[in-house]
Amino acid sequence: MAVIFEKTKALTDKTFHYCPGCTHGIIHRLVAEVLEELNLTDNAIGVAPVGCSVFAYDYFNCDMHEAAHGRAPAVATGIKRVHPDNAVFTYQGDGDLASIGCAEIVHAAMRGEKFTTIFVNNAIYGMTGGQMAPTTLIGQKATTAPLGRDENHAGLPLKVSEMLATIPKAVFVERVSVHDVKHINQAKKAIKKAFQLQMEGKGFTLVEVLSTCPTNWGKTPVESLKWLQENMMPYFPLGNFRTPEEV
Amino acid sequence: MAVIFEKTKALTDKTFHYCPGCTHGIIHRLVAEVLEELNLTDNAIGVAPVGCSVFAYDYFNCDMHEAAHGRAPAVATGIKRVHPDNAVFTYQGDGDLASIGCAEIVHAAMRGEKFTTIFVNNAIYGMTGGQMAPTTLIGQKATTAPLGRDENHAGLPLKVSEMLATIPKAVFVERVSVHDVKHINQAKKAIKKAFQLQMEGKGFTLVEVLSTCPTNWGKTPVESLKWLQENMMPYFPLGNFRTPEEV
Amino acid sequence: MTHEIIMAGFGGQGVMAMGKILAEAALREGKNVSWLPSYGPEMRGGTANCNVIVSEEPVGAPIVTEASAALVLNRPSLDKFEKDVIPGGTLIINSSLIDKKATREDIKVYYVPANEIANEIGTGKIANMVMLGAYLEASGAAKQDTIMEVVSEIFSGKKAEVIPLNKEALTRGAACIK
Amino acid sequence: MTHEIIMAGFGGQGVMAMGKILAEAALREGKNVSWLPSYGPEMRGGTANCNVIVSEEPVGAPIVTEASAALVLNRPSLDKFEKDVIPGGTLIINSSLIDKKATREDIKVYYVPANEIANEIGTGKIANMVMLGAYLEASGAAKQDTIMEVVSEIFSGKKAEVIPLNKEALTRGAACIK
Amino acid sequence: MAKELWKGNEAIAEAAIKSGCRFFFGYPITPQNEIPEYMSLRMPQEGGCFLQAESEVAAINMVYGAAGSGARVMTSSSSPGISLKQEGISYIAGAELPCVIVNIVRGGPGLGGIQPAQSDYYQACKGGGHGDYRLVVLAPSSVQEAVDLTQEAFDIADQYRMPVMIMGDGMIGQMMEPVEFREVAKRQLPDKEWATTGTKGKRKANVINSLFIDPAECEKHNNKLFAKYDEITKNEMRVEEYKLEGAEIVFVAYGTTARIVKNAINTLEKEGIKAGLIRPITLWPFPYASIEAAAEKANVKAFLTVEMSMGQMVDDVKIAASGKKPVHFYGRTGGMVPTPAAIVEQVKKILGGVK
Amino acid sequence: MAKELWKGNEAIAEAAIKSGCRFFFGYPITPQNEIPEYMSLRMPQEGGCFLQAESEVAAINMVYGAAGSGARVMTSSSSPGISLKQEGISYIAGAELPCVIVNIVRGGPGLGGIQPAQSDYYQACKGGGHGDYRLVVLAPSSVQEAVDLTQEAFDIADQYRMPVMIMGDGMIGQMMEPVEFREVAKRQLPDKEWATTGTKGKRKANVINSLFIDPAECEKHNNKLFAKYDEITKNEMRVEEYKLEGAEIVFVAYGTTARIVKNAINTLEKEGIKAGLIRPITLWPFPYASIEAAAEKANVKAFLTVEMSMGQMVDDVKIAASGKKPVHFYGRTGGMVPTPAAIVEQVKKILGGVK
Amino acid sequence: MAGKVIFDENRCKGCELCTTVCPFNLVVMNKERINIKGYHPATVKDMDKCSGCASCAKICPDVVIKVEREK
Amino acid sequence: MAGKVIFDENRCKGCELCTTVCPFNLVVMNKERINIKGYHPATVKDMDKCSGCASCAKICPDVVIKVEREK
Ligand SMILES: Cc1ncc(C[n+]2csc(CCOP(=O)(O)OP(=O)(O)O)c2C)c(N)n1
Ligand SMILES: Cc1ncc(C[n+]2csc(CCOP(=O)(O)OP(=O)(O)O)c2C)c(N)n1
Ligand code: SF4
Ligand code: SF4
Ligand code: SF4
Ligand code: SF4
Ligand code: SF4
Ligand code: SF4
Ligand SMILES: [Mg+2]
Ligand SMILES: [Mg+2]
Repeated sequence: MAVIFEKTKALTDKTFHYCPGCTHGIIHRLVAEVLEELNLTDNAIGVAPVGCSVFAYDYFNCDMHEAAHGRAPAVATGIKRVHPDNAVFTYQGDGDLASIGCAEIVHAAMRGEKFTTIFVNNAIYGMTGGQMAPTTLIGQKATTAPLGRDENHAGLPLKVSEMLATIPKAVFVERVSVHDVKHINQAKKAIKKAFQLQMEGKGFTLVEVLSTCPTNWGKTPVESLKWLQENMMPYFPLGNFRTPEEV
Repeated sequence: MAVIFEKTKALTDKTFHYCPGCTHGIIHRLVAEVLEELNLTDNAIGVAPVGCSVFAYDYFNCDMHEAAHGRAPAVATGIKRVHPDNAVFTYQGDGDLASIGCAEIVHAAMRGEKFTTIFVNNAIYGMTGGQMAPTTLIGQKATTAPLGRDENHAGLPLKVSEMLATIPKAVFVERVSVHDVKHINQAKKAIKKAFQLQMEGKGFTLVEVLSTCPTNWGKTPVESLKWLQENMMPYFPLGNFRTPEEV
Repeated sequence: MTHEIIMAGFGGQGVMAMGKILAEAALREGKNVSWLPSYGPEMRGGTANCNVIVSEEPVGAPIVTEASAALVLNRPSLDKFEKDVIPGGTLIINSSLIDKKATREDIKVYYVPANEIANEIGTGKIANMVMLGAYLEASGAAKQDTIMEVVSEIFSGKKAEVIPLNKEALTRGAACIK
Repeated sequence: MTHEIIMAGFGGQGVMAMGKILAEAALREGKNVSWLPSYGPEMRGGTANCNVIVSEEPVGAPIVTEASAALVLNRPSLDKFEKDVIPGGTLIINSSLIDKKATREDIKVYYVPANEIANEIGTGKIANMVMLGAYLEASGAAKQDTIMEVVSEIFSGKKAEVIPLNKEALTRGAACIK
Repeated sequence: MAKELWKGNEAIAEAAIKSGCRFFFGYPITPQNEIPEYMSLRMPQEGGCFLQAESEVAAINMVYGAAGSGARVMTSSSSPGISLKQEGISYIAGAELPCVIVNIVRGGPGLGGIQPAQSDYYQACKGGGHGDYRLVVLAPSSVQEAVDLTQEAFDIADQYRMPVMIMGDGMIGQMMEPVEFREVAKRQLPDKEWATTGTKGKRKANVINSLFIDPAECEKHNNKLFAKYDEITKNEMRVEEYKLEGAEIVFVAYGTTARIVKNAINTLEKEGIKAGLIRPITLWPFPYASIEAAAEKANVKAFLTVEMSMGQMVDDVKIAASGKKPVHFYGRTGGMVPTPAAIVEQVKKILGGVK
Repeated sequence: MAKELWKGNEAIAEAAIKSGCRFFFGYPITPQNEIPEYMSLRMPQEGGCFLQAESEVAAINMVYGAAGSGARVMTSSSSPGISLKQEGISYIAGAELPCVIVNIVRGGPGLGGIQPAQSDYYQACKGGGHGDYRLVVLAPSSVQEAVDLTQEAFDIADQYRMPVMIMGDGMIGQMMEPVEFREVAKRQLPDKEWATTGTKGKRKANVINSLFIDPAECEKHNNKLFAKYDEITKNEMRVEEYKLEGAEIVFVAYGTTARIVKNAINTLEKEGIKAGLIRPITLWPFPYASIEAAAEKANVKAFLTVEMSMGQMVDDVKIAASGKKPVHFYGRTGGMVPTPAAIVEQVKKILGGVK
Repeated sequence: MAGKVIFDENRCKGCELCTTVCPFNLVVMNKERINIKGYHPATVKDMDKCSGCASCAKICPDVVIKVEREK
Repeated sequence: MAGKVIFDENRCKGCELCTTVCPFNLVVMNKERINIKGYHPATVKDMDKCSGCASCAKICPDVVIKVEREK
């Protein structure tokens, strides 16, 4: 019997603390598999955010920092400047990256910091119990938008990838999803590309992954995948927003 | 004799503290003239930044707040939410707005806060003595980039207007310059339009004004206007990046 | 008399609601009360618990470290809280989900097949009220009538049909105490 | 003997440099020294000043509030600092730019037409050195030779041609003290 | 009005609304999320505005803007978020703006934990931000008191033009207790003539500012602030003294910890040991006088400060006790809560030692 | 090496480089700009990295990343910027990372002014950030001492795995004085086995972290930190005692203020009044013992704390004096600097009162 | 070419995502079992039909599933 | 239609910007005068040629210049 699929060694054996069906787990696995496939696990230094993935340091089998809320890009900058040859990545939620950490991600991109950001957009603050994120959709309910997000009051959801794609040193920016196997495969490809470009010293790389939060969306995991596809994807179109011109 | 031109009443009589030839003074005057022409002086609440224009509260003849460095958009949000019918504006430098205050300006734009930002881009930190700004050009010397800004180290200058123009609720974004009379006239038009749209409740409005810093550029005021035109304008092209579709 | 109660179970078992109902009822009976939930990420998937204090005196610390009673709805809660019951105190175990027996000998232990009873009544969701019924009977911390007054207000309107089920749950729970 | 000196003028008049040169020279002569500039936006366009202390003893506060001497290169500086000179102290006034006379009678006042002398020497930029030359003569805070040693190092290489001009400035300044 | 069960966080939010607070700017953080969540629902109902800011830094600066505009405004957060607000708080104090800031403290340092703690006492009372300034710091020990103090906080803020902090912990924020919303005693509050509203052509421009570039002006401003602080110290200091009569041991404790201490006092009483409690309600201004007075009494053998911290209030207790009686300390940290039993044990140890 | 004239800020920067500091993350602010400016030139020459961060918040988090990666790293700022760093500092303390933070203090609160002040004593020593933690706080009073202390700061930071703050003021930063760069006494420094470098497949993953979600763990961590702090208090406390012998009046002052006090002491001496000075060099750990000892002496009539603040260090002096001798205070704020003459006058007033 | 899937049952959180992607609808929840976490775990009833495509494994957020295939 | 420009001399900082925009090159620096701030102020030598176009006023950063024109 050949092993077709098994847990990658870049993940520890610890069971994820995520809610049932939360796609944070899938994204963790993809990142870990890419590290392993690129032979970077031993070389990697990751940065966990504050958000549901705060314990990411327990799951990735590599050196890790736990950063203050939103500051992972600054922490990663510090790390990468000290260890320019290591593979450095941040793993951040949409509250963490798009709200409190907005300046840090824009400036890491501007400077072309040579690390990779995995940006998990679940349109909500998961960990703190379902408050509105900058990415929360119009009409979507959140505990701090109890009647649904109102564009006149709170504006329109922030399209982070589109915004960062205006920055030249953000050399790779792609939005992917993990709501079915096909998209999971594509997501992995994008993540792999991002790490490869990082190791080639090309500049800042970011993969935005649309993700579910069954708990705070108030849906079953299966319904959540559907909701992602039907509601998030139209507003947050998948695709590559920047990629270096190949020579 | 008819008066063709005189100091607007929206400016106080206080002499500006700016260095000789610093175009902050021109921009102040334009904003003040627009306030007066739109009959908004008595209604306006302005927000001064930390930067050379920190004393703007001494010059504008209207209610003013002095904000912490970078936080003018947050302060203006607080003001405008309390006084939705007043004309609210921030006046910010490029260090203030594009560096430390990056998250605040992006989010004010995202929410579509109904105030006007006058963004004075002089490609340098004026007040603190010529340190590098996010907008400092490649090769331009600064006290913290003594050999000139190096794109491999510090990235490429941030194009704020282009970046903010990706945000739908930033309804009016235009870049202007004040290096000659024609452009000064155009700049005033843009500022006027921004205030008009604000008062119509359209959303967030921003005018980026290219400005000189003879002192820290190490140039005479006259040379500075030329340098602006020859060096800043090619990288920071003038023009409108967003304007509401008229009905 | 001061009742210091720990109520604990899985996230969805309604331990928080059960605690609030008791506190509200006791308040209506003129008692001093407090209700303190566990909070934060530990709740996610894991266990949830709350502390309720019902007293003639002003309530001191709202946190219960020496419980006059513990109501445990699942196995981890039994493991965690059995030790916190004071000698002579009461431990009520949801025997539907907990196959283990209590190890303490210095306390009163009651086994209530709460889920089974709830299913018999017709909705598994009110296992918590079965437990509460048992506790009321064992402690007298509040009257069943006052509890029902509170329950009736919660389920006023459309959901009123569940009110009698709650009453039955309390009664059936009480019947387990002997 | 402790020299506590205030040097003040417009931004471009070289008061900061003059202070540093004095401090450096005195250091080479084995004295304890400190140099403290004014700083911040007040310098922009406005006046610039520095405090220099030269002493046999360790230097206490680097800030000069009771000056043994003040060198004022422009009018606002005279207005601001005249009062800070201790009785018996020295006030040197750049009479090229200051038409006003000192009001104090309890101090030694010297009027030095520093800009005129500097222009005569050939470069208006070394009015500061004229003032310094006068001060050295009046105070003996450092030797002209040591000052010239420092100046020579600053202008080594290409700019060496200005060294003799500096020497002349010092000397002409000294000549104003009688 | 009959008493109703309220969760601390929601009760604080409702109390703010009842006090005329119509603007709230905040950012989510456990264990205070119920405050913004409640506000997001209630503010629009009252014609007010709830806004979730992009960060705590933005939130406190929105508060600055709204307060300077004359509004009653509040923000709330928990420890790391309050750290981020320090610059803004210093600005608000410097510009003499009234506002209310709630800190539902959690265990630190760093990300720490989310369980109850009192380890932000220094930050709140000694100035976490730069420069010389003070906050009035109110430390409720029950949900009812949280309500009462919140209502008054807005008046104190307006009366003295300064930020007032409500400092609670996860227990106060999360617990439910019976609450009655009462009228607060009316204060004579000055008009907000300084607020920015647009001049309407009727007055000189108002400027909200904390910059004093001339050191002499800056010093004058500092002295003005401290004259105000002296007045507040005279007028607003509050303390509860509990069973001090004849006490051998005097506890000093605040907030929820004080409730635990009361349990311990009752236990000690049963065992024949007389103990009392000085409970600062205003952490600043700190009730030095109560402690000084107790230190003078012959019956008092020692002080025991109990805190959910490594002993931050001990400084103030020592200053007040001024060497007259020993000051002991018992604390738990990181979200661990002292038990009455452990406190009783401490007392026995101390009295053993003292005798 | 002959002594050279160095500006304080640049001397601090050069001292850091000489101590092996190879990473600097900062943001401009007066009056410390010469530090980042100097670093921007010198770091690349030494193969190090200077980076201007987008803000103070980013800068301190870059420091967190670099420190966790095993580098010797520094940041500097002035008061408002240091306020913004409070969350980050608490994280660094919580995660036990070594780094050096320079605060060239200016007048506050708020935007305040840019002239010298000491009004961030509370913030530095009592914890401006949330949670229970400490910084070692070094307060040089000359440029030479700034150099010496900066060099040692990196060793202290590494030895105890904690942030060390150099606290100066605009005078220290801006003045020039003769400096000699000396070798620092070698310390036995532990290997940074905990640093993230990539595992290289040779060890278990390292994690830099301050999150302890279980309160018991969080408390254990707090206790661990404080055990370390106790050790530092034992080992690293520094103080200068000046002319204490027979002094009637004992000044307590630090930094540049202490120099001014020395001038005053000499004047007083000439007038026949014996005065001495206790100058804390480590503001934390604070030299309580020196003051305690002075308070015990019969010749000492009173303490006079002199600060460029409204009296923040007075708390610590009072705690140490413990009521044995009165503690007076004289301060200037907002950038105003006390003069020797004014200090002398204060002493005469006090002695007049004491006699 | 028959596949085989192995469930690390105690990691399973019963989210049912794996049940939605099997081309042969082989994956079902085992309502008879409760795992250590209190969930009904996923299982495959008809292993013979499994192609070893690993779809179930790839969508499982909790890395419960290992897939093997005959050589 | 002749214009007239009036300089608020003590506001002038001698930056010379106004001298670069006059269509008739009328604006020059007055090297003979030093104003209260210590600058040589700008002035117009040949006022008769002024068209009152206000270009000088519009580029002046210090609002030194007032422009009038005959009706
Ligand atoms: C300074 C600070 N502010 C707020 C918080 C509270 N907090 C923790 S996680 C979080 C939001 C997380 O949302 P997101 O980044 O979208 O991650 P998710 O949980 O959705 O994966 C917040 C606000 C904090 N820990 N620190
Ligand atoms: C929190 C904080 N950080 C830093 C500073 C110092 N500071 C004052 S102005 C300024 C930069 C100003 O540059 P810019 O915004 O471009 O305005 P300009 O002076 O060029 O008009 C800085 C960094 C401060 N006052 N507060
Ligand atoms: S709260 Fe949402 S994002 Fe967080 S673990 Fe649960 S499902 Fe995932
Ligand atoms: S420093 Fe530059 S920006 Fe500031 S006033 Fe002078 S010229 Fe203008
Ligand atoms: S490996 Fe493919 S065929 Fe086999 S059970 Fe999983 S999804 Fe079905
Ligand atoms: S996807 Fe994984 S966790 Fe979810 S039910 Fe299937 S095996 Fe279990
Ligand atoms: S108004 Fe026009 S024509 Fe007259 S001086 Fe000015 S620029 Fe020249
Ligand atoms: S532009 Fe204005 S300030 Fe400049 S020289 Fe002309 S008049 Fe003077
Ligand atoms: Mg999220
Ligand atoms: Mg600028």
